[in-house]
Amino acid sequence: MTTTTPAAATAPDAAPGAAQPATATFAAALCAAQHDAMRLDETIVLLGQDVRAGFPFGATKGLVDVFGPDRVVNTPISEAATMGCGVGAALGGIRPVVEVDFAGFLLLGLDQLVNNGAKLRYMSGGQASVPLVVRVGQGPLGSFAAQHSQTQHAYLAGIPGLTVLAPATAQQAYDAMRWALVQDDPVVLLEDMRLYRRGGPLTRGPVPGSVTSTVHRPGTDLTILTFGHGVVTALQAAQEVAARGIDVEVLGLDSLNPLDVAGVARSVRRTGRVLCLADDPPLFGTAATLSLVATTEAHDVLRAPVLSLGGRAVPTPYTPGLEALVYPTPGAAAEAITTLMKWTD
Amino acid sequence: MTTTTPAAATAPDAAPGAAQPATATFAAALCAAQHDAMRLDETIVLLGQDVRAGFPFGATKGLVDVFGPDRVVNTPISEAATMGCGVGAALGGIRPVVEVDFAGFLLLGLDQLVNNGAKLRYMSGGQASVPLVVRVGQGPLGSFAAQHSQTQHAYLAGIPGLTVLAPATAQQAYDAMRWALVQDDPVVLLEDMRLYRRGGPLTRGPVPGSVTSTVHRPGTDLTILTFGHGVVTALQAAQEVAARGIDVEVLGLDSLNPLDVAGVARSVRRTGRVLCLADDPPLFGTAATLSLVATTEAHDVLRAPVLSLGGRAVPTPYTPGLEALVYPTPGAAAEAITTLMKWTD
Amino acid sequence: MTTPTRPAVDRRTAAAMYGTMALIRRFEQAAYRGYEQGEVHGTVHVGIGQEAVAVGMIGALRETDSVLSHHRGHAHALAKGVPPERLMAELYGRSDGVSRGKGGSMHATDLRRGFLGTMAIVGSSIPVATGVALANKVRGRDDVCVAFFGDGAVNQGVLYESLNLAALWRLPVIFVCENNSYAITTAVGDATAGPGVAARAEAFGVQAETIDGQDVLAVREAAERMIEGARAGRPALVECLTYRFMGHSRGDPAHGVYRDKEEVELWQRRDPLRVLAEHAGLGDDLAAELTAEARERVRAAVEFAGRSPVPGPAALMEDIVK
Amino acid sequence: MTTPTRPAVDRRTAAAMYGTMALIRRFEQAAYRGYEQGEVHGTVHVGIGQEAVAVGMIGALRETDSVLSHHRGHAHALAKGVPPERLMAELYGRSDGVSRGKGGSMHATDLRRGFLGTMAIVGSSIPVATGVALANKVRGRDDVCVAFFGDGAVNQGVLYESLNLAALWRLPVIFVCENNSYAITTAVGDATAGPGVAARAEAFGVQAETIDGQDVLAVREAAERMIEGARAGRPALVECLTYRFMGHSRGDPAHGVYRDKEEVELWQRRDPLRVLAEHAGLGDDLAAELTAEARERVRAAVEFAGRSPVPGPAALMEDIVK
Ligand SMILES: Cc1ncc(C[n+]2csc(CCOP(=O)(O)OP(=O)(O)O)c2C)c(N)n1
Ligand SMILES: Cc1ncc(C[n+]2csc(CCOP(=O)(O)OP(=O)(O)O)c2C)c(N)n1
Ligand SMILES: [Mg+2]
Ligand SMILES: [Mg+2]
Repeated sequence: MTTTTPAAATAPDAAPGAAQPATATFAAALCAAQHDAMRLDETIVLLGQDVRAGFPFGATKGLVDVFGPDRVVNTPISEAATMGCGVGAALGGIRPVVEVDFAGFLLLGLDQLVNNGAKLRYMSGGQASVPLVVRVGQGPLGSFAAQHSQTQHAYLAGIPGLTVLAPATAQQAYDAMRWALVQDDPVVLLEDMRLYRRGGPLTRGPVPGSVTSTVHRPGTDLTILTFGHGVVTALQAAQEVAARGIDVEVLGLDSLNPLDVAGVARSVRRTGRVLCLADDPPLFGTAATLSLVATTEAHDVLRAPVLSLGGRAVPTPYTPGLEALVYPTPGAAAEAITTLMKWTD
Repeated sequence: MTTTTPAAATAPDAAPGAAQPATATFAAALCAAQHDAMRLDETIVLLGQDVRAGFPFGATKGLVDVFGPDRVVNTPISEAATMGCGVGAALGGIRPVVEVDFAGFLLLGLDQLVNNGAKLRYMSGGQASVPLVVRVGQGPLGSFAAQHSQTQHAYLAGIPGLTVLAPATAQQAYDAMRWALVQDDPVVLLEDMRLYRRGGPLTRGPVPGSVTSTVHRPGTDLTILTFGHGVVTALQAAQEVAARGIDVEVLGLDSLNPLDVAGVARSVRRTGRVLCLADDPPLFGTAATLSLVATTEAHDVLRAPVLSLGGRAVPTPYTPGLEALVYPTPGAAAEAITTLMKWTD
Repeated sequence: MTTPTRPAVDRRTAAAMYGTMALIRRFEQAAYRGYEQGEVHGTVHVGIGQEAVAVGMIGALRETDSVLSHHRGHAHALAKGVPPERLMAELYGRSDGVSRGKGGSMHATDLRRGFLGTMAIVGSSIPVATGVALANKVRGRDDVCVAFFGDGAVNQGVLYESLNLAALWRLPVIFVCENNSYAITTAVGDATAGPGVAARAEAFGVQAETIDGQDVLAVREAAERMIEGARAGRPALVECLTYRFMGHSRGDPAHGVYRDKEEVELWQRRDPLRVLAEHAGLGDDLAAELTAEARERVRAAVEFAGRSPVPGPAALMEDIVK
Repeated sequence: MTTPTRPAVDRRTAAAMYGTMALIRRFEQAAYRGYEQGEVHGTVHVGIGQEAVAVGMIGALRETDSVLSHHRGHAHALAKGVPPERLMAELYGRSDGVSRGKGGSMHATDLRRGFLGTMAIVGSSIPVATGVALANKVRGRDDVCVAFFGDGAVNQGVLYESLNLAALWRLPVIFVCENNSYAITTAVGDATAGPGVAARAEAFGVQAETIDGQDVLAVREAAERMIEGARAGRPALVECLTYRFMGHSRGDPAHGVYRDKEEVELWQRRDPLRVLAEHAGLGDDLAAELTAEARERVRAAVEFAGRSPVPGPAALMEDIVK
């Protein structure tokens, strides 16, 4: 950290002067959210590798020009200490945002996040506040191979004390980040790397009151429960089957912990058919939990058993042809929808 | 590592000269298994903190006297390097057993285990063998508080490339360890700390051909799917309801990855009622997956929806009265059984 | 090891230090008894013999400075001003415990007194303290944060990552290694290669020294220097040579397996209470008076803890998030 | 930085080194082109300018010695004898790739040639190499294992944990830091406090030196000394000062944002191929001949890779466990 004073305020690429509502990529929306929050809260500090340059996805690009190097801090490649430092800085009264570019690197900082970040409030009997935000790039990016293509949704969502968000659109990314930056406890933003360059409408609005779930597409015949990039897949599948007269509802879980159980119940009790869609394998993955919730909440009205569609249980291969076989496609989702619609016990 | 030659062969506390079948604690059975395997395979080396003293649970006690300090190696408190060293040693042609006393410490070595250990074979197109065995103490031990009371079953079982075992008895601990020590790929033994001092019959037999699942108690009315210490809870619950004429089958999943789906199907299709029992919370925990498997395999014959009973979603509190509320008790399991037996949709 | 010029200490300061060390000593004896009686649960790590490190170092801090501790942390808590009765109630798992009975000995916390927490993952308090120092710097405060850890923690990589960050960012943080010669049964020499943790710290750009951890005046003198430096952006590491007179934790005998009686007795002759009494010429009467005072405070603490109610079931799901 | 007495090198050895460096250079140029053409996928990190480190170090190894590499690893693979056509096929994601197309540039592996793997988690190859050395020792072999890593990895704690283990257990392992001044956009000085990685290693009981990584003869000389020491149980670390002439990975320009053109050009004048040709007096003809040979081998490799079939779907679930 240098002690240079911030450069004159110039806006990040992302947005500032833009008319509202505007359009932005998912990455730019994250950048805009950090920008807008940092303007309002002087204690927000970004920590991460090459965050000043905004490498590699542009989610912090230009922020150093606005807020200076004391608030946009390049860290050495020291994931464990950086995460611990984030926990400590939060405990010490500021709001750090720790960036972890690829989920595989998170494992190096997991002890600090899970053993300290998530537990300090409880272990201290409520005294300690750890308003830490952790951003983690999840999922495949396209031939980045096994160490750079991982999802940790299910594990993180199962850690009591961590709030875990999985936005699906630019607007949700913005909202999730703004919301996270006013919480008193650690929040993990799981950012699907396939979404970074996707554009969408963006209103740089006020901080949302909560982050729960979103009906991306209302429907009557069947509910797809999903999150993050799964929403993209689900919407494509829904479109595909709409031609055949099947009316699919796509419910995105913007928050995985806490999980909007009531929202899930509302949807699945209405449609009576459920497809759980995730990138990790069904066994020990996120789909298992979505399935459990749907079954528990609606077993008495389900018209077919809940179906789970997830990734294959394999370290992600490098070569594109094999990688394409790992993650659920809109086609596979459409097929599962067909199966569910035809169901008779 | 010193270069002292091994002391004259004397047996560990655990067992050697004992008549067969004998009785042993879970910890002593693990010690006996390591002993018996090390006798047969000179390349087995134990790595861990205070393993020479057998601290804290006695699972390596006395082995240094038999095999010497070059094969029973005290490590510094360096979980990351120790795990990486275990991966490398396995890659280099020996069989390391890495001991991690409490699950909370595993997070420090997780990068090496998950990013390298589990993936090297796949990333190398099948060339690399990593015959690493990792022993991890799981679960609560009794007022050890949040950092020392964790379970990681669901996360680890979801890592492709890792075999994950969860023995429930001394015999299973012995068998699991012997089996693990002849595999070509990494195996994680999840040892519930509440089991270490429990005794049970032990036959120091040959290496089992496989580790799958065990019917600990056959029954006709209902299946409890569980593993590790859950078996103890389940058997007590089964006993409790037996007085009321309910005949419970307890199926222990000795291996969580791979999961014995056929074994689960056989049992649940026969009984038609299922209780999934685990120490972690149902959402994002092990019970969700067991529930998914049971539902998928038997939805057409289930007489009631699958019930899941897990721990509370809270960092484990220190004070005994609160800690007792976290983990499922035999009483809670018995209640769930009652609910299932009364079920009419 | 640096041989410090021992600072002149006034009788009053010396007496206060002696009193705090006596309090810690009595407190830990009572905690150990509490464990044997089933009132303290799980496990307990006492640091009897190591009191001078906590008292010398923390005594030099301001109230607004902060401390992060590890599994052997009662001394740090008490030296930072955590009321003994609240700490004992925590060990008893009671509602009046500083952490409401949810943390226990390994996670006692008292934010109001700048005792920011106790972390039982070896080495884990180190980057957290570094982060607290970062927050202090960002907020423009010149408070320092002190991380305590044992010789066992010096082989956790996160220490070196943290030293690097502290030096790079000129953070007001002090790393205190309580080298008591063992990590459970493992002697320092069997775990730590090279010239030692002080030399290691220097190689990361952090000034460091090794001092006599049995001499509270030596610790205090080093502390004052280092704290002044840290406030000015020069982080520091100090290795205090000390010894635990008892076993690692409940059940572990003081000697027999990994160290012999003679070694323990040798160190006991350098009991920090005795060393201070001699150096400062306190006199038997004053020492006895301070000891009696400590005994009385601990008696009251035990009584308080015993009377405090256990938390009711509603407490279980409180305090997870705000 | 140690100034070595440059060893006399016979013309034949020099020519072989030049040839390997030329092969690596051409290979990486082709790989980069392959990326631009959509034949190489995901990302690609080329180490053009850094060839002397791999060739000098690995050239001094025996066939049974082994190497672990990192994200910028083509040079290590080729220097260890991995056939260029098999490596290129891996980058192309084809069945004849050394890792059957499953690993790609970041995870090429060739066990038969002692190229034990490529790890893309920064710092992650270091403890693995330490473990391989442990296995060598347990098996009574005097083979060494070499871990390569960048300047960015020197702030990963696991390096220091590993140095400590290596020194403590006297393991036959060599740690090679390729200090090319940057980790992506971050200059060494902005990431690494203190006197540098060599001094850090010494503080962990591992002998270390810093050498000119552009001079393959200097690297070779240091390598021979260190390998001899490592075989005898004296692990070592060597920091090689070098420079990548191109950007960090595909898309990153060679200069403009975090470093300027002048700096790049300054280093380019110390191109390892040119430095060797001059020091060893190879002569233009021989250099041209070796270059042509390398070009031809790479051309053949590209052709081989292009012809190799993509893996069929059955390969997906193979190789997870045996
Ligand atoms: C990461 C981690 N590994 C292992 C342990 C188990 N453990 C608890 S205390 C201890 C020894 C610590 O020794 P040292 O740091 O010297 O402190 P001391 O106990 O001597 O005060 C160990 C290994 C732990 N708590 N955390
Ligand atoms: C643990 C981890 N953190 C971050 C990254 C992302 N990353 C890839 S290469 C790199 C820079 C590495 O720099 P250096 O070690 O100097 O090697 P160079 O690229 O210069 O060869 C980073 C940060 C990673 N792969 N692994
Ligand atoms: Mg110690
Ligand atoms: Mg570099």
